[in-house]
Amino acid sequence: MTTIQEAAPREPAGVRREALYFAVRNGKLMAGFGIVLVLLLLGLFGPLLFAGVPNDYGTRPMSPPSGEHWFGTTTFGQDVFLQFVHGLRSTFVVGVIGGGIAAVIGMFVGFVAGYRGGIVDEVLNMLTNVILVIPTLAVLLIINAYLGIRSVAVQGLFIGLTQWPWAARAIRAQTFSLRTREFVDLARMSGSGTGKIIAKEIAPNMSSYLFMTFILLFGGSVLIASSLDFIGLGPTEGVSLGLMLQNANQWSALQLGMWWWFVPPGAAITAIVGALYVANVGLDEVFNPKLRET
Amino acid sequence: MRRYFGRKLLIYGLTFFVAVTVNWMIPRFMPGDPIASMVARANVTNAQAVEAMRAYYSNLFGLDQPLWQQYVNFWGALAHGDFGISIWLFPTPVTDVITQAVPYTLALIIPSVLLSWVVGNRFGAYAARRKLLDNTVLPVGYVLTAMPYMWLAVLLAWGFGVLLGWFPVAGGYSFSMRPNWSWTFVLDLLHHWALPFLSLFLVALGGWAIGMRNMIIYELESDYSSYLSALGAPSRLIRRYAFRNAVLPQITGLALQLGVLVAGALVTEIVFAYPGLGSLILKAIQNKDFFLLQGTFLFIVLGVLIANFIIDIVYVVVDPRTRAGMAGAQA
Amino acid sequence: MLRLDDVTKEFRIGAFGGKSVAAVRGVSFEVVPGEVVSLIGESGSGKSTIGRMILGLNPVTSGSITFDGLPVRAGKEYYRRVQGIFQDPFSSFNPVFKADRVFTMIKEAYYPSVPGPEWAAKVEESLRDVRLNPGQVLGKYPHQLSGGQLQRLLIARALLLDIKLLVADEITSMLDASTRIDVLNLLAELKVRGLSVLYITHDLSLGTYLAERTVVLRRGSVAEMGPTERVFGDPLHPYTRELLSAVPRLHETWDDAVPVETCLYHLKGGTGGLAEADPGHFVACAQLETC
Amino acid sequence: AGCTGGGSTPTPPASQPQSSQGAVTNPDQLPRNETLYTTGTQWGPPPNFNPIREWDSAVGTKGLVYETLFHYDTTAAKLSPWLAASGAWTDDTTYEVKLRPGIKWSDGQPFTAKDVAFSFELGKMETIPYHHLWNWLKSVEATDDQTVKFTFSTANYQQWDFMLYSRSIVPEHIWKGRSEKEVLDGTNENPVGTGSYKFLSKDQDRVVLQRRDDWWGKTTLGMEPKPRYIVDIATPSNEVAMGMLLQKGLDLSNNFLPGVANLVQGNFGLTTYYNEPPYMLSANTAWLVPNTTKKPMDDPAFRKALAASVDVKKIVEGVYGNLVKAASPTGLLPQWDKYVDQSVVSSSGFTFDAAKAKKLLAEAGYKDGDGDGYVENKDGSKISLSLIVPSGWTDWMESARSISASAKTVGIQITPDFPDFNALVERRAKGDFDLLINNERQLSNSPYTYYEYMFQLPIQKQQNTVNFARYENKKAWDLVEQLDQVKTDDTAGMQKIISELQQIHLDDMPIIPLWYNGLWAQSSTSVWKNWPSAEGGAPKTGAVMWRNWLELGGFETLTQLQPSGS
Amino acid sequence: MSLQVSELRVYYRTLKGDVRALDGMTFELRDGEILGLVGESGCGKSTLGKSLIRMDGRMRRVGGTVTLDGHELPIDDDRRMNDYRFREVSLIPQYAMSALNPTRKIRRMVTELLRSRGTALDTAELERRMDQVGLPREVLDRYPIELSGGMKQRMVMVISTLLDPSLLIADEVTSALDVSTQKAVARALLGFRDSGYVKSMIFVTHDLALTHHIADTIMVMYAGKLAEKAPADVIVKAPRHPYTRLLLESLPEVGVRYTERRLEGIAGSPPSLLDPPAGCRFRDRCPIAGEECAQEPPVAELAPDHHVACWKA
Ligand SMILES: Nc1ncnc2c1ncn2[C@@H]1O[C@H](COP(=O)(O)OP(=O)(O)OP(=O)(O)O)[C@@H](O)[C@H]1O
Ligand SMILES: Nc1ncnc2c1ncn2[C@@H]1O[C@H](COP(=O)(O)OP(=O)(O)OP(=O)(O)O)[C@@H](O)[C@H]1O
Ligand SMILES: [Mg+2]
Ligand SMILES: [Mg+2]
Ligand code: NI
Repeated sequence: MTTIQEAAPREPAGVRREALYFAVRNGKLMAGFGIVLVLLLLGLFGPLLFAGVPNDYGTRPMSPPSGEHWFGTTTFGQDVFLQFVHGLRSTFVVGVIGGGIAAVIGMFVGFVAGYRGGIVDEVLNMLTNVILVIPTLAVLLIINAYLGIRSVAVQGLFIGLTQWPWAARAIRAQTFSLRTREFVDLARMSGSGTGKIIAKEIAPNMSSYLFMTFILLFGGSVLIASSLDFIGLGPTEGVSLGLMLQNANQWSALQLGMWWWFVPPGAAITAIVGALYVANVGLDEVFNPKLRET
Repeated sequence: MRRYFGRKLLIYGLTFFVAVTVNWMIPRFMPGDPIASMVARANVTNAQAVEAMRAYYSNLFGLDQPLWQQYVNFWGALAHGDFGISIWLFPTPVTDVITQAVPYTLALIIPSVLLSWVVGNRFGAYAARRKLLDNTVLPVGYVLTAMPYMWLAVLLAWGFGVLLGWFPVAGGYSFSMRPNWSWTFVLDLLHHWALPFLSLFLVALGGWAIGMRNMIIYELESDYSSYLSALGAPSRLIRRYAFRNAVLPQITGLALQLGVLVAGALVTEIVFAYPGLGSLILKAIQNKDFFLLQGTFLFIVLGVLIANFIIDIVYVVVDPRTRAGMAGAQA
Repeated sequence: MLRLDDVTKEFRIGAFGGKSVAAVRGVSFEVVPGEVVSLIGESGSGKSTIGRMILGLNPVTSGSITFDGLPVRAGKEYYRRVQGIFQDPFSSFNPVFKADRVFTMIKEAYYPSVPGPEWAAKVEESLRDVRLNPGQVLGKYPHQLSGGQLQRLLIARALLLDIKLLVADEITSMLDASTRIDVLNLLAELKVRGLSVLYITHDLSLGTYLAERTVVLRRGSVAEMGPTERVFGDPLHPYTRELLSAVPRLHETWDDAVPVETCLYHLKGGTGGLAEADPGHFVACAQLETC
Repeated sequence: AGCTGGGSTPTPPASQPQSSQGAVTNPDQLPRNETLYTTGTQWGPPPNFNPIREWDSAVGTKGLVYETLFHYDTTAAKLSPWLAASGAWTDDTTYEVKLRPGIKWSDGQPFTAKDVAFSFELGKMETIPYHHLWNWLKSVEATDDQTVKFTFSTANYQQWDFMLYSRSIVPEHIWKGRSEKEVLDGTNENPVGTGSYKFLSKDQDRVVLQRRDDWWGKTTLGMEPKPRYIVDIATPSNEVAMGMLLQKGLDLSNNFLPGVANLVQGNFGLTTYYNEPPYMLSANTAWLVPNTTKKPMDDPAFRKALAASVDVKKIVEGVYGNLVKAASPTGLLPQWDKYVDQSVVSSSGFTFDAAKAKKLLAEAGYKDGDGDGYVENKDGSKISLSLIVPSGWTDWMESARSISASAKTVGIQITPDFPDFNALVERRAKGDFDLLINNERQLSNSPYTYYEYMFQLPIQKQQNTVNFARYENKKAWDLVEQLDQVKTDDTAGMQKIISELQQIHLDDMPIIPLWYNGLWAQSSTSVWKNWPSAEGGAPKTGAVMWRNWLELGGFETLTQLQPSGS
Repeated sequence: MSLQVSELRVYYRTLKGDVRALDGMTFELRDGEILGLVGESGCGKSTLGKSLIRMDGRMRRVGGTVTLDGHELPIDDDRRMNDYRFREVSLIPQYAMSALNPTRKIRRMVTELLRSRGTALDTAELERRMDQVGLPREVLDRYPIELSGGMKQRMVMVISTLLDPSLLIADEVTSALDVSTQKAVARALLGFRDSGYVKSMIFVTHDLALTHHIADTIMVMYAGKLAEKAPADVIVKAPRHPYTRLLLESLPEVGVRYTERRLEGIAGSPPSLLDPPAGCRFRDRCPIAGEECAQEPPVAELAPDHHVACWKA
């Protein structure tokens, strides 16, 4: 996983037009978002375009990709492509929910700790450390095992609840350097309270940074979700790319030569997460002139 | 300095306390009764016998005591290094189960974490600002980091294990062997270790390489780099300096990523049927063996804490800024 | 109007607050209405810290700061009467928003009921006061404006409120020689209109240009203070002399400060705190070996 | 050599010639051609070697290291003497066992009748799994070194036979002083048994057993298990076992390997008992268990309609790829075919028939009043049942989905639900469920065990192992108890009672048989051949290392193996 | 004749077009001479400094030459320029505070830097120079973070001049310092020249008064062009260019009080260098501009060593 650099905050506004200019010319950004967009659209509209219930048994089990079944079928004759498009959807849902919740918590903790400093910072820091040190997957394993995960959304929720610490740290560091900026003092002298200052002065200055944090959290959530699905702690309802992987693995798809069952979901996860990471680096270059290739 | 470490220790202590408490709590407040399934497994038909066994085991595991008492006992036992008895692997003490498994997990995690970190950093530093490498080899890095651990692991197991037959797909050493200190055995160990290691290594490698690349670019654009080049210093020197500075955030990154890496190791172990904590945890969950679960979990927390502590020390040693007490935002 | 009584400020520093530095120690002085007081001292002597404490942005560690007899309480009411301008005009504006947002914020907080057009007129008037052409500066992003323009926007902003005291912290250090003088002239005009200014600087020439009284700070405490012409005309403290001699002057070459043989503080009978050399002219112990 | 079987292991060939002589072998490196690799029984580190802990002791503890008085021959359906030379009822309540002479414990001490009596008397301890034996056993007594006399207060012949081949005999001279805790919970390191193997080593993922060449059976029984070493591997999951099987690092997998049919058909050197569906022998019956204390499952008519609604064929084909066989309406395993009363089945049996199911529902008064496609209770309230199977049991999860789908076609609303195994156990015990799938009763010496499972009374607050349906039928239970007291060689007597029980079962349908789970056994012929098979002269025993199955033919299979190389 | 810059044009490539930061600069610098370079922010002072030692990626030489001690400097060839850097041309950057690698002790850094340039560190010489600027020797065994701003500034000075370069460019080395440190640093620079560590020096600042104290010659730049260049006293006492004059008039001096003498700034702001107006670039702000100012004024030598670019001068 890429770590976000704890670089000095940048001044995005003036550069906004320029940023757009570089954005459309940044190969990494465009390629990354392009791939994600294609998969997203497939996930969004695929289930509508291709009728059928993804888990329904078909008549031709274990058949390789063909005109009828684009990605072949599973041991049970389920259409892999149909599962794939539904799975994409859940993957995006997990990413958005997990990444979103983690981003919200991370932002809250990071902003408050960084802005208030002092004892508040210490306490929040401690909390962050605790969550950070406890192996996330282990906790998720336990939570999942005992509470059970029914839906993709609940899974996303739990992932979100455990994934925020590094984001909080990064945001805290950024806030730390922003809060000494004089416009923050000026806002205080204009009668703004803490919340307002964070929301109106500090956050907008980090918008690109926050967005990138979200991207990384999104990717992280997708990966964690796939791991959980894979070891059988995924949602019990619906389809997801991780569940497809798990099923393919459990029913020995590769050993039985059914690569078409195992490869697409993993490749799609890799593509989504990888493309996001690439886009993230692209974004970094767009917002930070120093990183641009000269 | 003393104060700094005192503070750190306090934080670690508290973290440990909270982690242990959470760890103790979770299983106890969850539905499902471990004794029930234990008795169920014993396949005893007779109602009386079942009751007798239940009572006996509840008493044995101390589950018939009030909660607070259980909690106190738990800490008391911990102090003696006693993690209780495994339910699933009854009557093996959890400590025994873990000590058997831990060498494997460590043998997997430590080299893959360290090597991927070292190699990834070197590699990323090397690729930074070198157009050709940057545009050809680094994308591979992105693909690697973005891979779900187990997907890569399964592909490796299938490709190199089943298809090509180069590597075994299960076990920590040949099932035909007994541990001994011969070269044959050591080679055999390595042979089994190779694929799980590789899958962990590759995924982590990509991440570090990318992180380092970005970091180095920042450093190459920094003032001290410009100064050096204005004085005509060769780019070798400049890169060396940049590397040293860029490595610092990567050290922090290591601390942040440790949890994820451990998780990756667990999944990989499961895929490769590699002995170690991974399969233990999975089975402990499946069998509701919460003493074992607590033990492994605690062990990981302890491991991560210690690793973090080491990283903290290393950080202070290599970054003079922390020593000068200026890096308030780090930590 | 503004009174500082034995104000001390300590900062905890180090990764975990292991050490503490006293940035300001036992500083007392007063600013009366319509007066410009300049606060002079080398870098790190605690000037900004005093300014920030007066503005309620940092709490004091001990001692008291009162404004019109009341202790400083950061809040809407206080800021209606006391405002500050900081050293760096570029970082005083949130780069994400247009520069005139500083006015909007004032309106939202203090004049929510004033109708739009009326407010716009008020802003324009205030801009003209600082000799800015409203058309030129409104609706622009900070980076599209020069440092001088930004600095004057900030002054205009402070003027929208009917303030009594302005804390101007090194407001000219970033500016060009020519812009700088414009800003100084503006402050001087405001003073004439009855505004008090605490003018913080390390450039003595700028300090003397405006101020009636000067406070020379050294390592957090007052070295010398008094009417400007006295402090510069007859510097009593060796530090003040050193500072004076270090200022590059156009038509003179550098000479070294005239060494002080005797500690004027003790000569003037100082026993504790500052000694009053002449009426209103105070000096601290020079800490010469003889003392 | 080596674990992979491929040519690329780093194992030097030096060890090979050494091993082929079979005399001295380096125990650090087992010769491939004398070692049997098995998996599918143990899923984690071997926890103990305690034969009293039949359910979780290391593989081979009972059967290879410790032995029982008898084995049970599933094909001939009779006990075969093992440690016992013979056993007979001397009167209605006295059973006398004659032991084989000359048997020694692995520590060299002679094996005597005292050891047998001691082993059974251990059951007097409350927490020992066979404690209830002492409810009807009055005393056990070693009358001389070779004779043991059992005196019963009630002679439960059926159960007694089960005891005879299930209880490990432990050496009195070692176990005598052990406390109850030690007997039940001791790990019993360094087990001393009479069996043909001893434990050589263990690790987190394996136990290694070494053959005892001085085993008594070699001469007395004329039997010898062929593998000099048995390595039982704890694989964490099925697909790993399949990978190892394909790599030829494994000889016998007792895992459920979905899709193995393809491999058997293809040229992978894998065999199963049958080379066509169902490929495996049957090991137990999977039942659909309705909670008969809840509405509408308390209505036999509803249960029968439900039974007719389940398309087991679809599960067998779709989920299992024909690796299992649909169960007969009685649910009795094929091995018990002779106890099935065909007349009862033909008159009262059921088959999958959606139309009939609908009809039954309609006749019993379950109608879809509100037009949502699902029938309601007679009082008009909605029927919405949940079917629980443990989360992670993928084949069952798929099956549950399938059941839900076919129930839907007849108008019964069933939602599959996958709680955690533990939670399921608890709900099952408390009766807090609508429907569940269960297969916990294995093949045994008598259908008695199945009927006990079906009808046992009284219903407790917690039903831990039997009668999860909480079905109360006094008459049925009386019949079961009667059956217990029929001598096991009285086939006709048994058939008569069983026929009545079958009638009750099919009329009332307390639990619904679904399919027969296989005696999963996939073997590789690369090193060992002559695996059990339906064909020709091949052995007909089961090729399993599962606990309690070595006595049911698993051990005999080992003696029939032949090295492929020779 | 140490440095000769003729008709130097250096542009920045930007999205919106070329920024003409240096637009035909011509001047000379003699051996032993200190040239003070003053001008408003953004007039191209740093650009000139950078052009002489290391152009960054966005800079482009459009025309002109730079000759140092008779050799033409390959200023736009980064590789060849390396031979001259440090040995012939050296730099004290504007960012001296952050110019030292934070994770190396200073001694080590200096050693490594010198070794990389093929020279061994002469510790005695280094310490002598440190003494000269008043740096204690233990500074060498500290990390940069442990030094104050002024110390860092002086350390960089010592390092930059270790190889006795012919030309030293000191870019705003004192602007971030307070007056007393500023004085010490400025004096140290003078000392370096006098000790012969550097032959000549370009001292970039926007503080006219400070320049006056150390420079022999002062060059005033306006919007990428030379406005006036003359010996320091001449500039201060008898400036000819209207811009210079206005600049001088806006300088407050110690003792000058608002109430006594009101100073005035220069109205208006410098033109954008993206698309600079034709003719005299100061025309818009110039109180005495006339018709002829629509033409670009040539640089004329009005008196010996007194160059002015103004029609009215
Ligand atoms: N937030 C803070 N935390 C710790 N130390 C601080 C903080 N702010 C200021 N200081 C310390 O307090 C002292 C005085 O700082 P202050 O900013 O008031 O000086 P100054 O006179 O304004 O200097 P300058 O002329 O450089 O602005 C310095 O030593 C500084 O390091
Ligand atoms: N990297 C760059 N890209 C584009 N334009 C630049 C760049 N650097 C400087 N400029 C422009 O070139 C002109 C000259 O800049 P330069 O830095 O030389 O000014 P300066 O005289 O040193 O100013 P200061 O006193 O603020 O340091 C300015 O108009 C500036 O905007
Ligand atoms: Mg300050
Ligand atoms: Mg500059
Ligand atoms: Ni004194």
